[in-house]
Amino acid sequence: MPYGPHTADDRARMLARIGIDAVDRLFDDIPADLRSGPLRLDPPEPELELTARLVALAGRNRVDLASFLGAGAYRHWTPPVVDQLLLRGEWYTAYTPYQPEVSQGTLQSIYEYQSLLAELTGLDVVSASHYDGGAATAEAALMTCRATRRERLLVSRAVHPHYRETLATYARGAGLTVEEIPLVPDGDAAGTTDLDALGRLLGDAERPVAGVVAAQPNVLGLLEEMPAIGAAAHAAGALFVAVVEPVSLAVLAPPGEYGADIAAGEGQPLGIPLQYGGPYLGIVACTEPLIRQIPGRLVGMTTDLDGKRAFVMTMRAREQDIRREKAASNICTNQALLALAASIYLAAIGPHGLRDVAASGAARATELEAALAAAGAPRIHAGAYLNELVVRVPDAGAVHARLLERGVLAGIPTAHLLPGEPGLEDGLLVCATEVTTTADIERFAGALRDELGASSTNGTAQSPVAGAA
Amino acid sequence: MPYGPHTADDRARMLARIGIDAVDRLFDDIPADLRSGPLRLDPPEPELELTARLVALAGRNRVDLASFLGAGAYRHWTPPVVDQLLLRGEWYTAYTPYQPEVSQGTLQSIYEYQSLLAELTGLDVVSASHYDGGAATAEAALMTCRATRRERLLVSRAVHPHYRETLATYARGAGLTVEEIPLVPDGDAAGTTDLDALGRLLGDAERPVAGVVAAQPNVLGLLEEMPAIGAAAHAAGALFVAVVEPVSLAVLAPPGEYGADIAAGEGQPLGIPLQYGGPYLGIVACTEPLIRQIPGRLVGMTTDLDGKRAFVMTMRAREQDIRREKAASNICTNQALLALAASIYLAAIGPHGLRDVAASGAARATELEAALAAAGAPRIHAGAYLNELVVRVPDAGAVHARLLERGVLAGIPTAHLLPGEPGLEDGLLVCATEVTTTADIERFAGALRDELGASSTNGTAQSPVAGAA
Amino acid sequence: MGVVGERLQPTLFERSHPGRGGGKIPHPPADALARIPEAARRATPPALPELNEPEVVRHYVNLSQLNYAVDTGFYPLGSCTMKYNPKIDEWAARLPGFAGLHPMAPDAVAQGTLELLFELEAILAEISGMDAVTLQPAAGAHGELTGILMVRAYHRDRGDTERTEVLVPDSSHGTNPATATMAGFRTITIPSAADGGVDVDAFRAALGPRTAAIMITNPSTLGLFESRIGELLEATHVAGALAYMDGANLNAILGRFRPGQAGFDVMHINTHKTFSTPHGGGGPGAGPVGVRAHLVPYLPSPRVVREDDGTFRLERDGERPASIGRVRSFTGSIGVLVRAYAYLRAHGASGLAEVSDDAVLAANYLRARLRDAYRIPFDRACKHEFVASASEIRQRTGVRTLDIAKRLIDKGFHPPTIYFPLTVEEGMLIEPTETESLETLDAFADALIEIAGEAASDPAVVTSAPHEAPVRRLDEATAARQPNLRWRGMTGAQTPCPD
Amino acid sequence: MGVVGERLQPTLFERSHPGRGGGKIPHPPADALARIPEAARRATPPALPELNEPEVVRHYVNLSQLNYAVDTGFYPLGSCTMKYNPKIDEWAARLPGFAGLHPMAPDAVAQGTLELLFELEAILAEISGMDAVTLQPAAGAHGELTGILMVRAYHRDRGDTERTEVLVPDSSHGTNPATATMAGFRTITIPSAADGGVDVDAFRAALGPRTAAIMITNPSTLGLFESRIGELLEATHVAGALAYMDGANLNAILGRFRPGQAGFDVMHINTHKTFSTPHGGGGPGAGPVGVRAHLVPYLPSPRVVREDDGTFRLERDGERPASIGRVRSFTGSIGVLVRAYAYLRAHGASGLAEVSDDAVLAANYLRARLRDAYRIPFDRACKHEFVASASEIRQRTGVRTLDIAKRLIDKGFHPPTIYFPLTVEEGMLIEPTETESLETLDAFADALIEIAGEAASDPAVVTSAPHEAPVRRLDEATAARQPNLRWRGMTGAQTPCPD
Ligand SMILES: Cc1ncc(COP(=O)(O)O)c(C=O)c1O
Ligand SMILES: Cc1ncc(COP(=O)(O)O)c(C=O)c1O
Repeated sequence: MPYGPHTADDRARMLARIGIDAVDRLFDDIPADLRSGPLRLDPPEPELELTARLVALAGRNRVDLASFLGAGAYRHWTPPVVDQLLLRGEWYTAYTPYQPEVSQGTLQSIYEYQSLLAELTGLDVVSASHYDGGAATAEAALMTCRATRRERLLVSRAVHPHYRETLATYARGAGLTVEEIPLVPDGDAAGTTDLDALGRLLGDAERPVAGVVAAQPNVLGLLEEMPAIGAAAHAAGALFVAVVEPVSLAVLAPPGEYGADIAAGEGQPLGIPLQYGGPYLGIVACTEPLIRQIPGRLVGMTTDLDGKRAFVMTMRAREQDIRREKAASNICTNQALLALAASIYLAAIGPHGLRDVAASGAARATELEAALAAAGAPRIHAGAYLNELVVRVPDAGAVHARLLERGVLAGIPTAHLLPGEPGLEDGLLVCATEVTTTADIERFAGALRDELGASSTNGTAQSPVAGAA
Repeated sequence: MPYGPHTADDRARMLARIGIDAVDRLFDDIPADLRSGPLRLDPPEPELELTARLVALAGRNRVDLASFLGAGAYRHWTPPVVDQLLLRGEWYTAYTPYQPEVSQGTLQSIYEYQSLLAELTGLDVVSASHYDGGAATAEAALMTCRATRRERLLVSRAVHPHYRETLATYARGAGLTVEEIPLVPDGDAAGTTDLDALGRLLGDAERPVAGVVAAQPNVLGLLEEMPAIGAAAHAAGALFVAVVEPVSLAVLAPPGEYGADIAAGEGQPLGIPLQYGGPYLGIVACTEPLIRQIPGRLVGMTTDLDGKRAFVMTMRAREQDIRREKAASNICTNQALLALAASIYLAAIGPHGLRDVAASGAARATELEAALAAAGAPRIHAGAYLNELVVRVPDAGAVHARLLERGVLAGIPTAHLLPGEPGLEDGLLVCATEVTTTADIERFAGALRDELGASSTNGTAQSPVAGAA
Repeated sequence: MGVVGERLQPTLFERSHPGRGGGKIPHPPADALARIPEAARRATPPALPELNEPEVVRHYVNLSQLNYAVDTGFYPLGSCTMKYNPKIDEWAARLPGFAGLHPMAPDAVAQGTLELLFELEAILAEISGMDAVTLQPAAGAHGELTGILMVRAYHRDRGDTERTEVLVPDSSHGTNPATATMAGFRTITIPSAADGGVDVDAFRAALGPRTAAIMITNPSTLGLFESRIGELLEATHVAGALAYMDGANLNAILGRFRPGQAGFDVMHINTHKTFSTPHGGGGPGAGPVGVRAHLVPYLPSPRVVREDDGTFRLERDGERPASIGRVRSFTGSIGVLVRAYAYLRAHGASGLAEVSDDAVLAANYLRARLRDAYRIPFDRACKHEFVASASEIRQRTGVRTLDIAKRLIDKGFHPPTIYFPLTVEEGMLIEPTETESLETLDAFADALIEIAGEAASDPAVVTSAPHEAPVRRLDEATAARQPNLRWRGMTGAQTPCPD
Repeated sequence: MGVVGERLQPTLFERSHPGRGGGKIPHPPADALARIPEAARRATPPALPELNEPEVVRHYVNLSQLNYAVDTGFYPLGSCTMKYNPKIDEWAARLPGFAGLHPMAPDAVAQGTLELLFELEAILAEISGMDAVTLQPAAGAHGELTGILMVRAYHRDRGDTERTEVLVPDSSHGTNPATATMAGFRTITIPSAADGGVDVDAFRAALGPRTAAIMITNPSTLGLFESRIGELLEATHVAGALAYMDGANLNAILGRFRPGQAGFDVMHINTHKTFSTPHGGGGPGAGPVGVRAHLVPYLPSPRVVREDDGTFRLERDGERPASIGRVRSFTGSIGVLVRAYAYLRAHGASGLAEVSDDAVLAANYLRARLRDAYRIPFDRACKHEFVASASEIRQRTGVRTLDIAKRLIDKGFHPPTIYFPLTVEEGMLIEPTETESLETLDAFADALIEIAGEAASDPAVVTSAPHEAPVRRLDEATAARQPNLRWRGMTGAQTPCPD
């Protein structure tokens, strides 16, 4: 065994002390007919060879493209200090801080994480972390049901489809109903949550709604009328869950300000590598009155016997290890290390840096919009956006594939993202952040111009057009 | 300033306390006519942009070739644990352990390094580190002069040319004479230090020799008759300096065993990245009687006031900060972090692992020899070698350049390495280590076969030939 | 200040100083946000702390030194498998090809990761004896939920809608009953028998047409193999229920017992336990779930598919209509799975067998060494962990398990898991793992024995422990009564932006 | 064990256990060494310690926690410039393109590094006011040797062979006279004047036809700018000697004083001080040397050359025949230089000027704060550091500077450099650097003032310090008298090789 300490001699000494002659004896309690033969796996691979294998596999991924992918996971530049601190064994090889006397590092860091996210979201209670944005959204939705004792959820169709699907899976388990709020099909508000439809859905007094879930920015990059959605929810006695992207909260109104009772979201943009989807950081925050409904760990400040300030896990009666089947959630292992990453990122980049990150993304997106429009792919929607937008490209799927061959990852065809959504058949959802370069934008626009020129001459509009076709 | 803490307010408070109105006042002691204007340098570069610049520069180096380079710096696989431990700030942001009470980590690690290298070299006294192999060799040579009070040094021409040049530079400063011991030009011992010539050089009673310097393996990869060289040196009252490569000491006789008084060498192969030449690790080890001549730091084991075991810098009277112009050397800053890297590497790889590294290099080199011979480039020398060898390639310089275009770094033309050395006009010094793959060897041999086939048809020898042309 | 000085640290907020920091990101044009409507904008900038990088580093370096960790010492936390986390795994997960891959990247761009995941599924299927594996769940409990939701879908598809109960032994981990609730089931708790195993009679009595599944942790949270598992499985299947295995304790039985082969229908694996991906102070983990053939249709989507031409792709939307759907965004905790893959490859078949042999050997060795000083409620061959109890010590001296745990801290050890499972009085669940040396095991046993002695000779030194840690015992009551869950009082980063 | 337990660690050798480790490198064929003659082979395998990776990690993690470091706290070690080491620099040096480049690689393969070095030379030339810079030297002292050897070559080339002396102020760093000796010169020590500067009269008296060079540290090791430097330089040049500047204290004068422009002929720079490449527990560093035009021919070879087509190459052998030759193998401590380059780029012109302004401001602030409690021998505007003295405290209380230094440890600070320069009685050289916050500076001043109080009120607590460190004061006498410089008694790794 590559990392084990025991020599044959050690094993013999241990066996002698136990009073048996072979390790096999310790497995005699496995019924003979249920014992398995040796595993049919390769032999151990020395690290030298394993290194080569892993380098080869990693090399088969292409991370050298000009990428405009967003939609819930974002390329950002992370100061190297973040990962260097995370690599300290004292952080990543510790467990849940069950013994606070020898875990003040982890405990204080979680308390600080809670405080940082409370500040960003404008909500006072923040859980120590959840699996990811999708699971966090699902847990937030379940919270509204527990708090209102209602069983019906409304989710804007402009919430990330993975989140909606995750929520649906969780809700199905819990026996809850989920309905989608449609999007405004055209006009100035095209692509945002349809407030009229929301009103109608909330109006059904027979089937009272527990929670309304909407995202800001939404999955099409558009800014929603969050105060109006929240007001509608509250008027119907429902709670309002805002799905947020934390970097945007440097410049966008925080959920706590526009009346959200709960915020959920994906913390990946806060210094966490893309890694094809995880491990990420599920954010859940809520108002004080909901404190007993929030799932996951909470760390509080207290004192020790000598009166020294110290930190400890608290309000544990919500958790599975204490409450078992009555717990607020089954979550146990969470994403503590990622919450630490997010805290270090925020500490390292600072409030002004975070604002610059958010604003740079917006500035780059403006540049991208102009370049793509000039290349023949105008924006589809008229509404305000932060750093993601949808552009119209005839035969988007095919063009996307051809651009890939030219080294451009041209965002995501909206026909895949929101299948069947009117007006999005020919869209590409593209994203810019502070790491998007002018050279990348030019490469994209140039390649797109070539493709569009080559594939058709029946001119598409050369200037942005509001509303869907 | 990107990393500084001071705000305008802080600065104002400090100025007030000092009792002045502007920082400029603190520079009034610089004569006005000698003050400089602002630096003509670029403005500060935010880390995000700096990242892109550095990535671009690093990308202009080509580290993806099939490389057979050796000659004093060796590609090895280093377990990732080494660098992860080195990245701990407690190691790399500390200074020389002047305050032992808060430096036991560094001190113990140096003591352990000394012990590990003592074991590898078979010599009891090991300095805490020197700049690199060249400087270490020069310092070792100077030691022999101080110890014998003689002023003439003999250096085998098969010592790495950079080491010989460094030694020459140091010796010139100190007013010493350096002569080179020629190599055996042909026959079974071709390429090794000429023992007869050594005898003649040592025989000049008028000009007694302080030290004889030879390398094992030598720069052509060949194994020298170290016991005989040592015996000759000692017979003439000279000291014997063995230049060694530490990984080879897992399988080759240690200097202490064959009579070397001092060992010097380059510690890079012990887990230190190539980095285009540094920072590396100069190794100097010697016998106990030479202890007062050794330059550089020494750490000893002792106790504290309570009798607890502890470590401390010792025998400091040899050092510049105490002895000033009478010091054994001017060395102050050394290569402590690299010595730590070497120790962690040795601890991680273990004695068996180190042997496997050395033996794998030998096995790969055997494979390489056969493949190149079959491709038309037979070995030049007949003597034993460990993992580096010289093969004959007509028009070696040109072939080397063409192979580079095919992605093969075909070692080093010996005409560049040892200009004017008979028999080496058409040689390539090639090296294999445990990271050399069969695929790399095949690529090299295949490309070479093509080149040799293309460039000439007057067949070169197809089997190894001993001796020089 | 590390080696000397006050060890407790100010918070980030107390370290903050308006105007510090900056220099990392170029400032965007001043009008970058002009096109964002005022109403959507934030009125007051968030009051985040302002630190320069040196302060950030000292904060986190010094804070980290307040943690006990596997990398600093022995951490025999039962049920958590705190074993060594190989450093090559950390290196692997950080390879730019793995770390930089966007989760929405087209398959063609992600072939390396997809191949790794495909191979990993196969390896885990072999180890678990299952027919297929999903890598999506983010942790053990998440795997449980995934598994139990599949059970639910299975029964529903068969029209078997009356199955509303899940049987869970009383010694099980809290996640099991909590999962049952989340999946819409009622939990029926099964008592343990005197030998620590499931009380088979009680089990049979509870089993019936309403039973959707049983959830068995095997080896159990007492570290005992359910030796009547064959009977349990058979009865379960006869009753038309499915058998879920909580595989958190798989570390004990690699290559000895393959749950799928033995008759379990579904199980989860904790990569952060068995395959040594680091626990990260509470996470992340990954909880792959293996299933037998009849549950394959219900696996969450998307799975990784291998095409005939040897390329890999993710399933497309709706490709497997019976799927329970997504349990999370994107494809999984890939960075964790890369580590697990590296670990599995490094060990191979023989190495994994040794893992379990040595883990079990170490636990039994400690059990033998502690037998005289502590009560061992189930003093027979254990698996990778065992329960010791201070109930007799408490009776004699008043010293409780909690005190002993705190006293262990003074002696340089992380305490075992205490008061879990809840079924054992004054229990401590001790899991040494296979990566701890005999010297360490002995030193730990010596310390525990010494403490048993102290409990008799000088109980106060134990009940007032720890004495050597950065803080003494905490006031948890006030923490819960007047929760202070966030820092307040930062005045906001309203200073002008520094350059 | 980190946060609790015994802090001192066993040695690697005590942790060794025959048969442990392995699994990293595949075993080569058994006959791999068959072709090596027996006589050249090692008879007994080296008795290196055998550890498994977990033990290696705990060893070095726990040992590291015994160190005070910039990353853990304030480290005002005068003359050493212990400032913050930006983490992006560590990242940069590890980029595979930089870290993996072989030093014998042909120029075509090394364009990135060569370009970086070329640019770095230009930046350092601008900062130093010199005409050219070599990046080869591995440290400050190595730079000194390089510089003084160039001086020697210069005089020799001019037939000026009688110049055998180097003038060095008595307050200079020990490397200066030691360098002179290594370069074959005799050191003439020049006393300091009452104001801490060089005694100009003594200097003039010593200067003459035998003077090869003067070596001036400016600002001096007392932290004082040599304000009569113009006179000194002129006299030197009139005497036909060259002026060497020890640039170790360049941190104080960036953008304020360019030595080459002011008249120095040659100087070295400590990248590990001024440009913040980490000190690494004693190294590595780099000691680039700048020269004015008349010394360019003597620069060590090879230099980096830029071709007309914009590509870069190293000089070829013999291309610059007057060169003093190599001072080391290969091209330099490139990994260190990459860090320095990143640092310089991050700061730019304005950032570097701020570095010096803030470093000088901090030192003067501390000087002002300590003025009442300690004697400040040269109480005028200092540069980046200043000397305080406990001579009066010693007279009054018997407490020495050494005691005060040890007592600072208890208060969580690394002591300043003590008894250096040797010219000041009971001196401590305090260098706060520009990266320490006002809060830290104040806490440090408070601690020193408090200790001055303790020296009067409770001298024993000071003279017996440190009380809080992992060890108390050491028995250095025995260490030197009976040196134990290596572990003995490992029995050798003669166990069969583990798999
Ligand atoms: C037996 C058992 N089951 C389930 C779990 C839950 O796993 P996770 O913490 O990964 O959610 C644990 C975790 O400690 C466990 O020990
Ligand atoms: C003034 C002065 N000169 C020279 C040196 C020598 O530099 P290095 O330690 O890099 O050899 C130092 C180092 O402390 C120094 O302070």
